[in-house]
Amino acid sequence: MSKNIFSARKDFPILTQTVNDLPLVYLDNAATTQKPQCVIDAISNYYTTINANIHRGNHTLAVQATQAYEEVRKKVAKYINAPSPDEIIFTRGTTESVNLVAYSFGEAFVREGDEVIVSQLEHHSNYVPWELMCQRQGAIFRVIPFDKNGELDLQVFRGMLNEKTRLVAVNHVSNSLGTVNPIEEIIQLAHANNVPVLVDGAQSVQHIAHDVQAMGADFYAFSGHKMYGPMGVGVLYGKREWLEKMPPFLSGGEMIDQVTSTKVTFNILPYKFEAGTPNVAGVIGLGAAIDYINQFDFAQLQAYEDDLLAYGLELLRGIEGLNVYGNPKQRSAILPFNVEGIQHYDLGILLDAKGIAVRTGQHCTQPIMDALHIPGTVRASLALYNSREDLEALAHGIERVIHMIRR
Amino acid sequence: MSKNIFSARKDFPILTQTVNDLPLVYLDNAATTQKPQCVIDAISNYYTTINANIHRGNHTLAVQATQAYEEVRKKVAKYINAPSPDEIIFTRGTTESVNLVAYSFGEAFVREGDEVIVSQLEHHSNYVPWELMCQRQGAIFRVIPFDKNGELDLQVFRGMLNEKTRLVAVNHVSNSLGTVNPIEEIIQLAHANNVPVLVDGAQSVQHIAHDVQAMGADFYAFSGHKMYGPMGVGVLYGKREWLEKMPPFLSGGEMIDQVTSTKVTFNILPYKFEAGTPNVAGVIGLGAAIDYINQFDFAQLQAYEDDLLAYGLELLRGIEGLNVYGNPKQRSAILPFNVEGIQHYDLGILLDAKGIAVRTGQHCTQPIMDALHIPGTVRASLALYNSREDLEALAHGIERVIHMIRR
Amino acid sequence: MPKKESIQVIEQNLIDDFELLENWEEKYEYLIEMGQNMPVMDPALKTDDRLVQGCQSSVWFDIHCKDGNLEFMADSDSLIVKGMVAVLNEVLNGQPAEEVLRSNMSFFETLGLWRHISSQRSNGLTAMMGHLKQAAADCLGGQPEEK
Amino acid sequence: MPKKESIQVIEQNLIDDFELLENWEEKYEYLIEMGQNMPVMDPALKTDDRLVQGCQSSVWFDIHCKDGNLEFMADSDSLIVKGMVAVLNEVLNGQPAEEVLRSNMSFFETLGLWRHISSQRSNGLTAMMGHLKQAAADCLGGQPEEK
Ligand SMILES: Cc1ncc(COP(=O)(O)O)c(C=O)c1O
Ligand SMILES: Cc1ncc(COP(=O)(O)O)c(C=O)c1O
Repeated sequence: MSKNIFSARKDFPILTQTVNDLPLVYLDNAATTQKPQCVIDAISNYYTTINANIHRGNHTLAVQATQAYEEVRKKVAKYINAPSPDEIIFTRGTTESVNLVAYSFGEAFVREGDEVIVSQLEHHSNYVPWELMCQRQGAIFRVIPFDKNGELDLQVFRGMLNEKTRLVAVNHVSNSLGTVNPIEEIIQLAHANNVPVLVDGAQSVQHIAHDVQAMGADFYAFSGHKMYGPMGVGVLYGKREWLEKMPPFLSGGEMIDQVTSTKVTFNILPYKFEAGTPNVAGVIGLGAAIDYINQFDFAQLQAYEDDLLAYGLELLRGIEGLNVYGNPKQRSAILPFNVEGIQHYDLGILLDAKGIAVRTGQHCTQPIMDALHIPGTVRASLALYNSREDLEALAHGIERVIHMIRR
Repeated sequence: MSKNIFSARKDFPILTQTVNDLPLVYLDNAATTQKPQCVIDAISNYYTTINANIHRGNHTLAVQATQAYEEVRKKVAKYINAPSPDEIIFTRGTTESVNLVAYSFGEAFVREGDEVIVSQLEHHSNYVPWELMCQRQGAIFRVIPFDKNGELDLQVFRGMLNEKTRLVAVNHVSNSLGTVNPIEEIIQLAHANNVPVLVDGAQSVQHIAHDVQAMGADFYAFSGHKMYGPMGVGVLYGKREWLEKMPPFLSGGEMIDQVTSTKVTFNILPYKFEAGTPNVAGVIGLGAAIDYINQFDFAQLQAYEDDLLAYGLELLRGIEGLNVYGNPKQRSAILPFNVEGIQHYDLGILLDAKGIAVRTGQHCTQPIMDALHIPGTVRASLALYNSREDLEALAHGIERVIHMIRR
Repeated sequence: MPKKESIQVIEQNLIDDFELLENWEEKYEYLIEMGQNMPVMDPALKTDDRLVQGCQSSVWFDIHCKDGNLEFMADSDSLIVKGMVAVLNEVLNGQPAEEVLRSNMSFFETLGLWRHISSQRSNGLTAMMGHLKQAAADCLGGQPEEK
Repeated sequence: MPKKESIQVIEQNLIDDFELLENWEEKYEYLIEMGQNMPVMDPALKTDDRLVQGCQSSVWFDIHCKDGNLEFMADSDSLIVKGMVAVLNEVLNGQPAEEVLRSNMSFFETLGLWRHISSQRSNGLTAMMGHLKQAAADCLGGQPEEK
């Protein structure tokens, strides 16, 4: 039987903290999630029992650490339904995953006059690497706009695709607006033009469907720390046919096959893209996080979070002068808003004084803020351990701040 | 009063393990060191009390996590005597640190026909990134050879330096032979030709002098996991004048100042080189590791390790048919050897059956093995928690294997 | 402008005031009130050359040097930053330039507000203090009286 | 070559043999002995085309298909790998190709040696088994008898 979602909160020791003598209401989950005890324990246990450098060692600890590390690779492959663990590359996080592809794919396949398409809904980490790559390669950088509901304009996207297009990079869920992009449709359109698609799954892998084969993604990037896992570990999934053709990115250590002063050959997949000592403890912690998520029925978990989000939207929309950004057909886990006459920064600081952690500012999405002509938003973002009470505390906190400032 | 070195062992919980029902004798420290309880606790405590994404957040956890992270930057700067914390960049490890410079410095300063010098004593991580960079930029890759004692030939090095030389990259201590290179002299020679030097400190920062200003290094790279800290965190120190002139490497997140679809500007140092969510927990753990090391008198620690190494050399040289590689004037923490008639791989496996963890093979230094015309070595490597008993167990274990195989 | 108390005395008064407040909420309320009670800055003065770089919110300073004393008007679009500006105004406005140069705002920490305000990626307070100190240095360097 | 026992029977015999050995040291000693007692491979056969890729040590296999059975000689410069080769020799040499195709070496784990041998970056055992299975498949595909 799957785990009851209402029992989740007590698995996260930090949530029993008080902040400014008030119970912590943590609603900054899109920035990073908290970690269940089992993840924290997995890291401690690793260091207490089998810590060793992996792959090249033959002694018992090295063998155990290697096995544990490679088990997680299989676990990740299964979690996102990748055809093979060889297509799972461990990185530091989404940002490194995207940069890896931007450098390596760019070097191999993008030439002067070619085009790369991203969306205006991207996090800087899935925008700037492509922009800089286009500058390096002399390629054209194109941006799919979004409409007043915060949805991508697929009509414009269709018109952008042509025989010069080399790659499309979009997120599944926007970290700023929560928009769930129609990823299958985007990928189908791109594939119909023989263009591969990189999906930034940083905000989707923990909340909504994450089957790379079902969506058809050529690359899929995400971070451990946003899915209840440790910091310093992330994943790049890539289809074997692409990864095989791409040159390595970082070099040194594990990823080498043979070296002389005139020639270097590289290790096979996935090692070819994993240079240097990896974050073994982080990978083990990520494995524990996946085990944790897998205890739940994922459909139930998603329904629970959707219900929470709907409740949050309802509460926020009931507050006079509060404006929620975007109105997409499907939204996931993100509540972006501002209150008339109160700066986002002030509102964030004053909510924190009440123990409520939200994020304020541009959320690394300046292109979105520019399009909305605002300097920033307040963002509350959800995780599986949040409750209706958390959202009530948020709404009540906002009311109090309004009262205090308007007085 | 500084901490007694003989009390160190009990701080490392993994060392009380048994392997194959025998007490663990861990002599694979050059691959990765074990972690004291205080480092493990620092990570758990971080996740249990202040975990948050840093820098952009205004809520209490984000503020606390940011402060803790930036405190470690100061701590690292102090540990290696960097002029400013702004010159300390957190990376995943030595390999990423070197790659960062190879990409960014290479793009900024290395042109067709220019030259880059490394040594034949390098780990692949400080060899291949330069070789590939030279291939990308059309530059010439030059390698300082080593002599029969395992020491670099500075005469040859002198002759290599010329007005085309753009950079020299050498390690302070060889991970394969343990040779301590005359780093000050190498840097002086390079600087006399206006050539900057990157020092790979992966095997020196925890064992010998590590004052970047005293040695004069322009760049200094090392890994947390080899100095009793967590995996997935490393450091690049760079002189401000170089870092200011270098373009960013990874992009996205934290390192951005302003973005539009036609222009990107970057954050100031050190953030310019820290893209994406960093390994905050790893950095906090690294801080705890530095605090741990700082409890000792470093000169005493170094003397203790030198004495251990001398004892180990004496024991090994007393074994018939055992050949220790290299005979440098100064050696640190590394015992590389082979036994006649026994393959290094077999010896490693059979020592492990006795609970003794050593590494076997090429140690990511194929250029050294090629120069020595051997397929690999057995390597025992020391840390501050090792004892004379560990070395006696090693020597005794080797004798037993010889006895068993020669029978 | 009447002769001011010394920086130390004003700081201590502020610390005493804030200590009377029970919790963060009240402290912020008081800080915001201080901001709202500050002399209003002429909107015409809110030009880009008076904007302090390095703050998350927009902050404008119009600084003059008069008889060796620093005098300024300031404003921000953030109520909290404006409160901080009001604290700076109360403590430093009209003080001798050399005193401004010698001061630091570490007493903010004692107010119980420091943690948030100090930890900004580009520390707003540090930027504002840097701005004021630069002006104080210019003032001592014998700049024309009305800069 | 006399008719061999089935793969299952030989595997079980080996497991029983190894169970009698007290500790890893003895198991390795026995494994090495098995290697040393193996029929010697003609050095002239140790050519690069007989080298198995993907092993940390050099391993050579000379494989033939005879009446639908797989027959081979093998050697390694590592005593331990040579011991593993000897186990493969004992279990698989002379077996029908279809049996070889169906077998896997998971019983190595039961010998108490698997942990080390299996976890190599490029798993030597996996590489060797892959090599043997390829030959078995070729054998069934109706290759000329002496490949
Ligand atoms: C949609 C999206 N992409 C990319 C990132 C970058 O992830 P990381 O900072 O873990 O590299 C984030 C996280 O902030 C994100 O929300
Ligand atoms: C001298 C030297 N340089 C570089 C490295 C690479 O370090 P890491 O694997 O932590 O990136 C090592 C470690 O193996 C080393 O010993």
